[in-house]
Amino acid sequence: MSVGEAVEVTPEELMTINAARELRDGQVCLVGVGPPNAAANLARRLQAPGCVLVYESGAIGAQPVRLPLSIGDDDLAATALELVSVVEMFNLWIGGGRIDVGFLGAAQIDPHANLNTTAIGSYEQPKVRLPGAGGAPEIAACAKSVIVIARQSPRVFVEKLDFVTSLAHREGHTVVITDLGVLRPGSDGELELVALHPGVEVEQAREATGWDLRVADDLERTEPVTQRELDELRELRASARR
Amino acid sequence: MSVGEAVEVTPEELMTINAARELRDGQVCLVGVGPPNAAANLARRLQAPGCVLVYESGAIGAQPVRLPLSIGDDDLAATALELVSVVEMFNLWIGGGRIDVGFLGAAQIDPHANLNTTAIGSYEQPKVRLPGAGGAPEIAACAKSVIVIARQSPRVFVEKLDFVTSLAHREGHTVVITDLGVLRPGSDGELELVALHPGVEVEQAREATGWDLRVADDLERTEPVTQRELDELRELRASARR
Amino acid sequence: MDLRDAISEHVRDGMTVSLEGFTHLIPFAAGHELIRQGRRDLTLVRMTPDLIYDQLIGMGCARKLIFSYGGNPGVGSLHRFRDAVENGWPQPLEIVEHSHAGLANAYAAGAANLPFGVLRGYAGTDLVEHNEQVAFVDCPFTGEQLSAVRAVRPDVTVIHAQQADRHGNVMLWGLAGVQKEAVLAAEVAIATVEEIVDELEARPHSVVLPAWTIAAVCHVPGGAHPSYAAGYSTRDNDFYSAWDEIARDRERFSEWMREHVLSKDEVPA
Amino acid sequence: MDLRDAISEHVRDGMTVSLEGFTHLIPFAAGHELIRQGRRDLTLVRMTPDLIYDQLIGMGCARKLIFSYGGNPGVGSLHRFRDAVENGWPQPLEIVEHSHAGLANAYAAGAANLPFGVLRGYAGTDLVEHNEQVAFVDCPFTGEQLSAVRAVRPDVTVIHAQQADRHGNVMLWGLAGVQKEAVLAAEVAIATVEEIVDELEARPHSVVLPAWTIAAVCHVPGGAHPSYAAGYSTRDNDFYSAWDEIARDRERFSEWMREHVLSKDEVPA
Repeated sequence: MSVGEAVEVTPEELMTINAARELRDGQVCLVGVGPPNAAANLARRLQAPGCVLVYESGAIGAQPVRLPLSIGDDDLAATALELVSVVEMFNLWIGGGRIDVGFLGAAQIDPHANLNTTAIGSYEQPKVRLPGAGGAPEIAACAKSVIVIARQSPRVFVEKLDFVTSLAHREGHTVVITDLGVLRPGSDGELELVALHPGVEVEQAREATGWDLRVADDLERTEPVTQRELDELRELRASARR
Repeated sequence: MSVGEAVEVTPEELMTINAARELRDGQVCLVGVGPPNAAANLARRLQAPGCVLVYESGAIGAQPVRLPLSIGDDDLAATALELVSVVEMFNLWIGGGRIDVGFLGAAQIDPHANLNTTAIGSYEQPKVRLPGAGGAPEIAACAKSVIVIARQSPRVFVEKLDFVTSLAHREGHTVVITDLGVLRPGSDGELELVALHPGVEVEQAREATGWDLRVADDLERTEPVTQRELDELRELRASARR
Repeated sequence: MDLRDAISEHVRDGMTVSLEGFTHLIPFAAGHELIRQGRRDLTLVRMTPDLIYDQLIGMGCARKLIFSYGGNPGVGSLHRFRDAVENGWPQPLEIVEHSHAGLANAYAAGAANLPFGVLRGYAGTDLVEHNEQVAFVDCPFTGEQLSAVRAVRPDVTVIHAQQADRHGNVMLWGLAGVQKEAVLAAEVAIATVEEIVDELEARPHSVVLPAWTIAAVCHVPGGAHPSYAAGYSTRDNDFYSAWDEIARDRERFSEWMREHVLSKDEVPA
Repeated sequence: MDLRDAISEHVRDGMTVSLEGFTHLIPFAAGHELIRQGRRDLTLVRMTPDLIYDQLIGMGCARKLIFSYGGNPGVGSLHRFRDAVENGWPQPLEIVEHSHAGLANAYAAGAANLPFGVLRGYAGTDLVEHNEQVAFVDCPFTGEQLSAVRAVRPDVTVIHAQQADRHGNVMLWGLAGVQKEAVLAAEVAIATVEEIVDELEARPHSVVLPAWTIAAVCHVPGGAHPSYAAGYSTRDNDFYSAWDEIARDRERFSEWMREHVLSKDEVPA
């Protein structure tokens, strides 16, 4: 995939870098495994060195040197400002409303940014049984804002979820970052395409959406990925394997 | 006051020593300030060295060298097996039913071993405003057994409490130790005099009780205080002032 | 930050204020500063009012007290508290009275942004009819009735801790009481600390409150006296005993406060 | 105590069993012992079933699973869990599905001897209609509706910890998960430990479970592998990745279990 002038990035890198750009210095971020983990740690290496990482495993203010593979890696515990029990994490920190930004992923997302991470097909006889809720419902309900990262395709962006695991539809609180662009809920809560990544056309985004996608009047372009962003991300990724 | 053959003890010493005798090795005791504190620490020096002391301030398995003056003394924290927050102490340890023996005191006690530590006179316009509930209601409700220590007098042993702070009336679970003897609830929950201290007559106990006191058919005598018990208690007391 | 500035910036008359610390780490210096600044009509919250609220009540700072044990631990009465409740001196004091478990769970509910907490206890006691912040709920699974306490959400919580680092992260250790819950339940939290260090080092039973949960950190060594800060001081049990005599008499109390608090400047008694 | 004896004495077919540890300190050796002893019809409780329950489920030990996140963290699916839910292999698996916050509070309620816990969340999700252990309660003070979870009270909880002393007091440190709540919620608790020491020494973030809360302590060094015990081992991330291939195929899984678990004797995989 060719983006902007020169830099070659994978779809996951593109999403991760754009998610990282959403973070601000001093924000308290609840980080899960996978792209969110990479995005939050990338942001700390770029524009948000003072971004506070919280892992639902109980690590508050973790400063991992290497990218952790699981949210329970020893590196998180060893570098954290404080460790708390999982009960305390969910009750006092997440439930208490102390998370500025929560990251979520989904196997399905609907026009109101509700998420399915439970099952494809019926619940009783699923075609694909997914991992389930984890911390997502409470992160969606209690974090001040939510970043959803998901590849855009008609199988993922569906009119109706097979199962509602989490509700992330609060206006102004949610941003969905895909491999094609950026979506945010409009005033009625329905997702609207607000930006496309360089080189992506509106039609591609429409085709990759399982409903009639709303497009913002002032549709924007995301900034091309810079060499620095990509280098930092790849170094971070490599660190996980060291 | 002369007890048994030779040993001279104060009423408080008599109560403390008899309370200490109730404790068994391995029991988990929730200890408050004053006589309970002395009784539990005395038991550890006598027949119950493995008695586990828990203080509502959060110290579990404290092994104070000196008798602590408050339940929050540093000596308790420094010698404890574990420290927990006050919320955890009340929810998981006391509320969770993990206390074998709880100690309580009272300004008033009724025939069913209910206790008043809140106010003498009306609640709104009290003659004497007492400290209040503290941990007593939950200790009374959740400990497997309760030892109440109180001087026996018609002002303390009353037919009707001015205020019900704690309910310690569960059958078989409560023993009341006074300066005159020992009371336990009968099968209907009403306190019954089951033992008198040496040299005390039934009539004294009746006169010191604000209701028509029941006396057990097989009324017993408590064992005379031994020199060893008294020496250990006095040494313990002296240690608090060192 | 200067304690004087922290108090004057964050605490206003009529607010609900919690100064927590269970025997250990009681923020006396901050309480004295509230007295010096003449705060009025405060709703004071504390499990054990202790000498610190005896002083605030006696100096007429409080309109209302939410508490669970109003004694001088190991000594006896809190005479200023008693005088306020029994005789309305220096002004009437409305009281909201919990058990320890009740108030601890009220803080915990506040910290979890829940409107109430659930516990055993209270059933059958007279506490229920005198405290509108206690009610009952039925378990939706078993039908069992349990008690509920309304969450406590102070406008300001003040704690005393052993250390803060230069980023404003605060660490305490030893008996930790309900300080974490009281801080997280509050709109704004202030911490006085024994020492400012370059880097906090976790230790046994340490509790860290991140800088983003604390609005102001003030360097006030000895700020817990006559309570104590493990590792820095010991409890002044003699003062706790002596307070009984000082506080018993209105005149003597007022004189003591004039001499040891009003005329001082951020120096703990 | 020998792990074999501890398991055979305390765990019987049909019991509700919790093996806890949140990524860190997962009691794999104890899980393998359950498999070797051929326990059947267990109700398994764990926030993250992880590889350990994938193995128990695939070996036919479980009738029911109470959980909140059934993935291989950072890798993908738990194939034995999926095969049981999607295809009923090797036998149907009843599932009771929570969010993390829900199950954590269910343990906490169990540990506090309360019949239910209260939290935000669940409202509007489909989890509610598929889980009878979730309901709603109204706040008696504000009228706000909150969710309630039925307490979890395992017959047996097993944890892995770093140390025990000769009295049977157990200490773990690092990420502590829900182990304390899971132990205190259970009728009986078993701990496997890396090391038996003369005296426990409290350290940063250490959690001690007194001997009187633990029925059996078993010395099983490496008993958390491929999970880890901070200070003793590191997480075997390669094994977690490799498990994806092993567990994807029924035959290959069964063969691996025969070779690495059934034929071994208390040696972790």
